[in-house]
Amino acid sequence: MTAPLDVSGDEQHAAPEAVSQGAGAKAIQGRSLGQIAWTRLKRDKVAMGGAGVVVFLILAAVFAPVVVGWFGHPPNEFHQEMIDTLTMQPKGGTGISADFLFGVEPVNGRDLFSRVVYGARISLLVAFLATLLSVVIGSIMGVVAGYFGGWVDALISRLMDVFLAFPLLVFALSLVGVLGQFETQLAIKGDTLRILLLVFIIGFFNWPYIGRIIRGQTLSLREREFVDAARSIGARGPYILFREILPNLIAPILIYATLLIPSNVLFEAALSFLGVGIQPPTATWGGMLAAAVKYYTVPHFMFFPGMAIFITVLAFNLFGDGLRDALDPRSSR
Amino acid sequence: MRKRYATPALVATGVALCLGLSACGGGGGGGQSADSGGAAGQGDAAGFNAALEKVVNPSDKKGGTLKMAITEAWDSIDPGDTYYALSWNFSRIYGRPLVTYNPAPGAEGRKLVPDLAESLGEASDGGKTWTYKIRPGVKFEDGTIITSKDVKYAVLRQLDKDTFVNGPTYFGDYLDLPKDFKSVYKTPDVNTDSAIETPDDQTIVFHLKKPYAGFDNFAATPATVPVPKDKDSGIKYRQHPIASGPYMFEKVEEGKQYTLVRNPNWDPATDPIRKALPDRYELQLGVEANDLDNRIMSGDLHIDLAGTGVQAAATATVQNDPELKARADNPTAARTWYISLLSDTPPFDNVECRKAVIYAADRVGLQNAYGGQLAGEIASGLMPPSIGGWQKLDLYPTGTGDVAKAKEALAACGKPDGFETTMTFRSDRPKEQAAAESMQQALAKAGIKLTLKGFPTSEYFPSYAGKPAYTKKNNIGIATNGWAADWNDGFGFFSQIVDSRVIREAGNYNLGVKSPEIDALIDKANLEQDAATRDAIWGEVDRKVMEGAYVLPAVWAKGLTLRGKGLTNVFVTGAYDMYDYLNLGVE
Amino acid sequence: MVTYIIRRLIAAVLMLVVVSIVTFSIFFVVPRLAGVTATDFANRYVGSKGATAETVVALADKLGFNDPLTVQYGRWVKGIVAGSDFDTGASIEHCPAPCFGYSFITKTPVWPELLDRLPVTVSLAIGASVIWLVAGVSTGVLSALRRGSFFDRAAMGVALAGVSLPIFFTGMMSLVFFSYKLGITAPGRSYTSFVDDPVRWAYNLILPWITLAFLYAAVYARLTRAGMLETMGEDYIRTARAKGLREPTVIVKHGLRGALTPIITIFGMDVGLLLGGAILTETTFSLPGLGKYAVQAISANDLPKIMGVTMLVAFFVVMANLLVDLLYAVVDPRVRLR
Amino acid sequence: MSFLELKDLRIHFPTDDGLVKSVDGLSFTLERGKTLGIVGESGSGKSVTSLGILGLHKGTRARISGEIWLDGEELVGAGVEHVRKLRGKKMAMIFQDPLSAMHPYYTVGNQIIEAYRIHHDVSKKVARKHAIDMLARVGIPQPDRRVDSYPHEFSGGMRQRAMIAMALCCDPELLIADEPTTALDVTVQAQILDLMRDLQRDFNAALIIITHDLGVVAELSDDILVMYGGKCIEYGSAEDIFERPEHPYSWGLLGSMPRLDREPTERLLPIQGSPPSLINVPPGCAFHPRCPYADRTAGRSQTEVPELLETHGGHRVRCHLPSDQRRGIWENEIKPNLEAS
Repeated sequence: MTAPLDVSGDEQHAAPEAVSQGAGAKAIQGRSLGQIAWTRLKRDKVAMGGAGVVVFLILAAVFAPVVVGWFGHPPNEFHQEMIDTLTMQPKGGTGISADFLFGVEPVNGRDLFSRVVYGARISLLVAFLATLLSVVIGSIMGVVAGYFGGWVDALISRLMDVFLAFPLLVFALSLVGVLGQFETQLAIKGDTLRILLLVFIIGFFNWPYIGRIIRGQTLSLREREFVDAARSIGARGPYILFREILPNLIAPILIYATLLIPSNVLFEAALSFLGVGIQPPTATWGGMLAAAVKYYTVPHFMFFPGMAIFITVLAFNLFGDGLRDALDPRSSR
Repeated sequence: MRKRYATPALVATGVALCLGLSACGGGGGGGQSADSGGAAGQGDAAGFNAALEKVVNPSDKKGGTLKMAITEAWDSIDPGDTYYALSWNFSRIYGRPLVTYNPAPGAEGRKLVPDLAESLGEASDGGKTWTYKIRPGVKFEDGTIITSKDVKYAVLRQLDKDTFVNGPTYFGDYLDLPKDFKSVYKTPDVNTDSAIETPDDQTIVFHLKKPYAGFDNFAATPATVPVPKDKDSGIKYRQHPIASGPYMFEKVEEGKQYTLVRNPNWDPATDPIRKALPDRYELQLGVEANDLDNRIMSGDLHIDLAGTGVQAAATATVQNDPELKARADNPTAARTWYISLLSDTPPFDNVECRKAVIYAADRVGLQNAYGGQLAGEIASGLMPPSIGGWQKLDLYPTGTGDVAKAKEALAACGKPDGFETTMTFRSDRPKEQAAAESMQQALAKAGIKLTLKGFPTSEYFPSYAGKPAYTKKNNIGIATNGWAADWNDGFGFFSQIVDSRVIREAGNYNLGVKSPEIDALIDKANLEQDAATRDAIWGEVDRKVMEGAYVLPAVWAKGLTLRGKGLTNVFVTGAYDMYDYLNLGVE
Repeated sequence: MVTYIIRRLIAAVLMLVVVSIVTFSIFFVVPRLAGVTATDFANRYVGSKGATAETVVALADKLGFNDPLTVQYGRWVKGIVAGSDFDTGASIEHCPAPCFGYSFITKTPVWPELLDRLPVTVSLAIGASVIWLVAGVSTGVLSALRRGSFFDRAAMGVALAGVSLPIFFTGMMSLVFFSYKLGITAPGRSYTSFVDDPVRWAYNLILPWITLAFLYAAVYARLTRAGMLETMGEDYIRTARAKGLREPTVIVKHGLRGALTPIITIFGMDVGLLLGGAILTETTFSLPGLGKYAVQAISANDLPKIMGVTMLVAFFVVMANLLVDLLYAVVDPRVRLR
Repeated sequence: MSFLELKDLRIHFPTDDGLVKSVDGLSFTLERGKTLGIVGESGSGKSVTSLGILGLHKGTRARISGEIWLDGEELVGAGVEHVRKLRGKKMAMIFQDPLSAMHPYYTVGNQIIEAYRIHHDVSKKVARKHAIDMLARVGIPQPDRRVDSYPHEFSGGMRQRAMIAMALCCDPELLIADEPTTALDVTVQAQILDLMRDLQRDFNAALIIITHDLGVVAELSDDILVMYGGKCIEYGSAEDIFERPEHPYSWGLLGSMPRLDREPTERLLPIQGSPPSLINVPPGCAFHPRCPYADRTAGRSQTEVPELLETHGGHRVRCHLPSDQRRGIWENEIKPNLEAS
């Protein structure tokens, strides 16, 4: 390169963000990309609102017993005194009161509020772990494909195509049943097994999405000047991979991980809705929605778990969008 | 356990009196009194539970279209390949079995009357030979005269269980078939006269291996509906069964809709029991359940073919609307929802531990789980009240659980601090899930910790609860279960669920009743010729099952059913505990 | 270009083969590894109460569960490619290719059932995709062009809510409200063939269409907006402006063309996947399409049906992939080189 | 009046992070047939200036003030539509990376034809003939065949030729070339520069070359304008800038000019630090944080924005150092170093 100064090659981008970003970022020495992103993120009120809700949800899930202790009843406790034994519906329609904030379930009168709170545990746990799994597999596959190229890339890319060609839900549904047959041979049982099963299915089938993105990023990074520069001074493969490429992949990985969580929340809810997933009486949002179909004349039963899913997913999406804007300002244009 | 949605056939043995009248005719006394408020007794044609004891809207007006619907397709409309009560009930409008049930409300409806045959079966040889005379002049829809050979062919063809997987196996179990007979398709030339003889076109003679006094019950199944051999196409016959009754299929779209029109070759003179009022039947399959209820309420449909009752959502609507409630009935079926205690799985090998579970269970909670008072009456025994020989048992409390007694039993079992076990249920059945959850709550109070595990219905008996190798390995001690009688004698109800000798490698319905005493009683009952004595033995079987604490009975099933607007001649038949489909009409 | 097409075709066929192997493995090989025996398989098909152990063993043999797995796989594939024969009792019935087997639970060949369900799913997918493509893309373009305006903010807010709502929740709520409460739309499970009554067809499907389209429109609006913004920031847009082109020409001819190309590929994939059955939508609205069929088959553990529907979905996805690739090659000249 | 005259042009962008003053009070003039080189680092505002002249900031969030006179017409205040009609016809631009600057989905010919037909009401056939002529003119072999090629099917140099053909197809009177050779190999660079020189002579257009590479402007330019932080810091004839540069920043640029006898990566006089943020422009002289001579201004450079002052004969410099001191540093400290190498 003939550039005498620090010419980034971005100059032809007349858009003001690019100018200010390119210039601003470099002018302030000692501020990492992370700090800059954090500054930007802090200013994004919507994203921070989303983050606030996410934190709130996580706290509520982690401290579910405490929250329920304050505002409700144990999630699996029956309150049949709340139920009209002829119609099996809550007395007075919903049973909403200061004692039961969201009312009670039909049939056995369980506290809907505490079940929604406990539902957050499963939902978030599965979504986080599944995302982690997808990100790990996806990143490794993506980097390997993008970095090594050639037949390795071709093989992994085809593999991703195959994965994407599978009818995901059909497979997930059948796999839960098929893998359940291994249950006797495994040491883990009950909810733990079910959660791991869900994590495996959701995480394992979602990695190609993130894999494709990381592969693309790696490909373009590989061609970027600073990698050329490193190579020209004799840097070796592993060095380039770990010191030059991976650090630059952190931002996209973080962004897509954040955006994958809400989609996994939806996926978990869908599986629970279709009746595979955690065993009762453990509360899940999707499971509650499925049960509520029969009781559509008391819509509070479907409303609260549905809204819980909506708010959770929305919060993660808002935060994820904000994070993307902060880490990768050009993408927001 | 074929009959997933429909209530199974419930048959009075001959003219045996129905014991326990309150339960027989009009639904369980307890459940009914709580809500009917005397509506059933009103003189008006309509009213809550009006169709249980009498004909609502009697009429002889012909014409109109009767619209029926069902939430899903049933097994088959081939009379030789069906095990649903709704189908046994409904098939009679296009097919005529040798005998059938008297089209009359309540217990009267359990009486058998001749249909294709001139009279009920004539027994000889100590009940091993049964002879029927076919009415002369009865024709198929194409005008061919029906002969005894068509009946024989129909009975023989449905013995091929490779082809017709759905139907019951009673004829195969009892008929004295030659060894080399495989099926009418594979061995068409084998002489089967040792099993069924047709000395002339009107006469058909059944020869049994062992005597059975209630053979008319067999003859009342759709298996005796005649099938012309030259029109039989095996499994594909269900695409157009040939009519012998007053209606024939106009259009068959499997899984979607059936329409039936009048059969021009049906002669009312040959048929004393059918009124054949509507001009046309329209059956819609696969209607969404809530939508189906709504359409009956609005008058768009006349009847829910399944006859098991409205959905949870509609229950409340019906309860709160006097007009709708006056069109509703709450019959009790010959079906018990119960919970098996697997005596092979420790600590349930100890009867006291089993008793502990029964004491600890919240019986009201279970009733609620199965849908509340309108969906079931708390069961004190395994046998439903409409089965001959039923007696009210009072071995265990039926309240909300007796923790003290449960603890006593636990102490006697050597587990004073309780124990842990796993309970299975059918995951696609919300009621069983609710029952399992109720059990978990109630048993926890006595120190018995349950882990719940749901499996799909299709796999439940073949791969999980009904497979001893699995249940032992996975410490499954409790399993939801349910059973309905094909016949309302003890044999029809008990033979598959309490006899330890029917237990095989997988696919069992008897999950834990293993008692030589009970096995001996069953043998004794099967040899007993006198119906009353036999019934009494079956009653004893019920007592022994409960004494041995092998099962925890939950409820005897009931359903809240709706009569459509403008429907005439409506009543609940005691034969099927659903609206009798034989003589319905429309205004 | 011709070699490109051939290469893609071969890849598509290979993909289907891989999918078929994996599908077969999941349902036949994996359970075997878990200790499920041939008789266990057969037990699933025994319906009547009185089936004896011998009947089950005989059935296992008859259905070929005792054969080596490779033989079973070969038989299955042969059925798809060449057809196979089945015993209906009265006669031997030939099931012509593509024969996805014969359900021993319902005693029906799978393929005609799939064909029967297909129109429902196709109607759902086509109707919804037209709505979402029009609504999503136009909203996205307008949002991008009026970036930061009230319209943009409102549209993007609604779109974000749209992608955050589970379809079974919106579907159920809209069914409860519009169908059961107001009675202005068809209740669940409603489907009329287009051929029989086009108006009824549309009336019955309008609610599922809108529910499904809402979700996708939200996704597409966001994608289109992002794509449009990115494209409008491309150098070649600046070049087009520098040439003195009118702004509408710049937007439509240079901007949209670039922004829509990736949208079209995603659209192809989405429609392909949907053609294989919109499981959640069909379940929520109880529509008798392929998705519902798959769910029912799975809950009944009816293996021939599950495998049939899986293969059909995979076929649609692979075909959509292929079409999209070919289309891309037409739209984007750069691809042809690859 | 000059053919092109900029008077106190300011282009500011309001952003979330603050006001970006990309161009902040720029003035210069340019005559027909003359070439002006604008030199500076990225972010110095050169490209924003060129786009500003073309009116491409109109309708965006940019705030533009000052005057741009082109052939007697003021453009800043002119209507959007009016300026659009001038674009491509009266003034045209050649962009840096022709691969991204040309639409990937249309053939090169189509893109030239499109440019021609906006301003000329001719049939497609005529326009196509013209496009082929233009391609031939810029030295593309087999132009009648290559006219149907897509940009990605061209080599880098060919693409840039095509780009030039597209810019010249309507005989513009003002041609702005933004980093026309940056993306090209050294040998191709020379060819393109030769081509541009020839074409400029033929068309008698006014030419602005924007670059960070003094080597490029050295061969072509009559005058050179050095930009830093959105402002002009030194302006003069090519001879002035190369022989008698007075601004420390210009010295840095000269010092880092690549020469054939030197390793490309080797920089004689590297300029320390990075270009300034255009939001938080350093107070005083924008260059002072990087200026090795800032300590010689007695602290004025930190507080006071220097004026652009004429030293002699049109040579203007924006620096606090006294003119003679600057000449002294150049003659005694910088120049010997450069020549020694």
